[in-house]
Amino acid sequence: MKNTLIHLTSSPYSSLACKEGLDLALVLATFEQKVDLCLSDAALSILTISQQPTPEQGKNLHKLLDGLEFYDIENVFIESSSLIPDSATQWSGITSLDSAAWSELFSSYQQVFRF
Amino acid sequence: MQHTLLVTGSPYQSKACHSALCFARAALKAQPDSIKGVFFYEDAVLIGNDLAQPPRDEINLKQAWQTLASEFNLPLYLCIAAAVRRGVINESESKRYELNHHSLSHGFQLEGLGTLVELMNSTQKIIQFR
Amino acid sequence: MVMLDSSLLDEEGYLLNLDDWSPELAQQLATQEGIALTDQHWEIIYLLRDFYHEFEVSPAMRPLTKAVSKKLGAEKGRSIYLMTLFPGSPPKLAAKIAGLPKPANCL
Amino acid sequence: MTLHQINQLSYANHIEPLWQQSLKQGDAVLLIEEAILRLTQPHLTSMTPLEEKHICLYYLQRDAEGYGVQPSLGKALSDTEWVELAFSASSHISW
Repeated sequence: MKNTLIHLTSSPYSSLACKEGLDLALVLATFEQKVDLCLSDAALSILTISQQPTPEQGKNLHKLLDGLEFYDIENVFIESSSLIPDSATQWSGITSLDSAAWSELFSSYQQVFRF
Repeated sequence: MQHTLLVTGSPYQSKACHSALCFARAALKAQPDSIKGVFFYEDAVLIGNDLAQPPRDEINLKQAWQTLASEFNLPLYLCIAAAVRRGVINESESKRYELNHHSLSHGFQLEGLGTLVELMNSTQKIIQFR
Repeated sequence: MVMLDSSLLDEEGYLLNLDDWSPELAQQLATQEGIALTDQHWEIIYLLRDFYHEFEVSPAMRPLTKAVSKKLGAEKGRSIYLMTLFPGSPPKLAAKIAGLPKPANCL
Repeated sequence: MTLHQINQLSYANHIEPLWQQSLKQGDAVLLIEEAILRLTQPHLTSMTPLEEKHICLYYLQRDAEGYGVQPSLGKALSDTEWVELAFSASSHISW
């Protein structure tokens, strides 16, 4: 068993990358592998609560966040400096890390895959 | 100790499939069983599209992978979900979707991401090309 | 008993268009699978539909059992219980009857 | 030792500083594909942590030749040496 970090950086509505990264995370978890998520760059937008994508834009990946607990995916990390000031509009299950802990994160897993 | 290769970059918009090919070739020449399998995910699954034809004066990347795979008995897996949505379809999926065609090239097989998890747990590590 | 309109289904018996689902259709789908739906079946079917609408994904076995445990109690959240209701692969069979996409990478 | 495989001349937004900050003492960096062009550009000035952290810098000989770059920095690897380095690393990350 290896522990895996899935790093989402792509916008959920500009390509399939974010979706296919989450699919990999769900499968790893289904197979009882230890997997954590972290978000940066355009992928941070999946945290926004009030999104309503059209079918043309893509699937609403925000909805999956509340389902992660059923997959035993417990950690969704972000860097604290990327937190938006108005936290009421953002999904509350995230763990924010200071910049030292954030860059440390990437060397504390046996494998890191970015999407 | 065996390794797994994970290729995620598009054969057209990145060099992931090319670099992974050179890596696999060198690895297998040095030690014929050093790579247990190659798993293609995201746009990299397009490598298995039998209908894609490169110009005659350019590398035929798909064929190069097929040659390497048959020489060393190397399994080439395409993520089934990623492949089917991109039109890389084998006979049984073609039937499932009631299509008249299939497009998966020989030497490649469609498998779920669970196969990647199995490779991950039975090899020393995954080397990714993106 | 109304005959099941097979043009609504794919080769494996999953709904082509998720909006076509109705409780009556579920009844027909279940009959085709040799299952007589009881209240125990219905609570799983509706839980599964809620799960899908909430998270936009059809769950595999593990998340399904966790979700059932949480909503209906630990006793029903055991895979053996789900297996008796939906023999073979509960996530696949229940998703079929609930009119949801086939769960990907099912164990 | 983690082998950091770098395949772009520059990464988007936060990725560029991130991969450099995540380097640990004794890690190795390998430049492949267009990242070989980093050796021709002042990008190297932003890669100073390499020396402080005793990080070996490698590049693929094949890609250097392809791009016609003659690096004055880093160690060239044949494909065979690349495989040896990648297999011997305790982990591998493709940025």
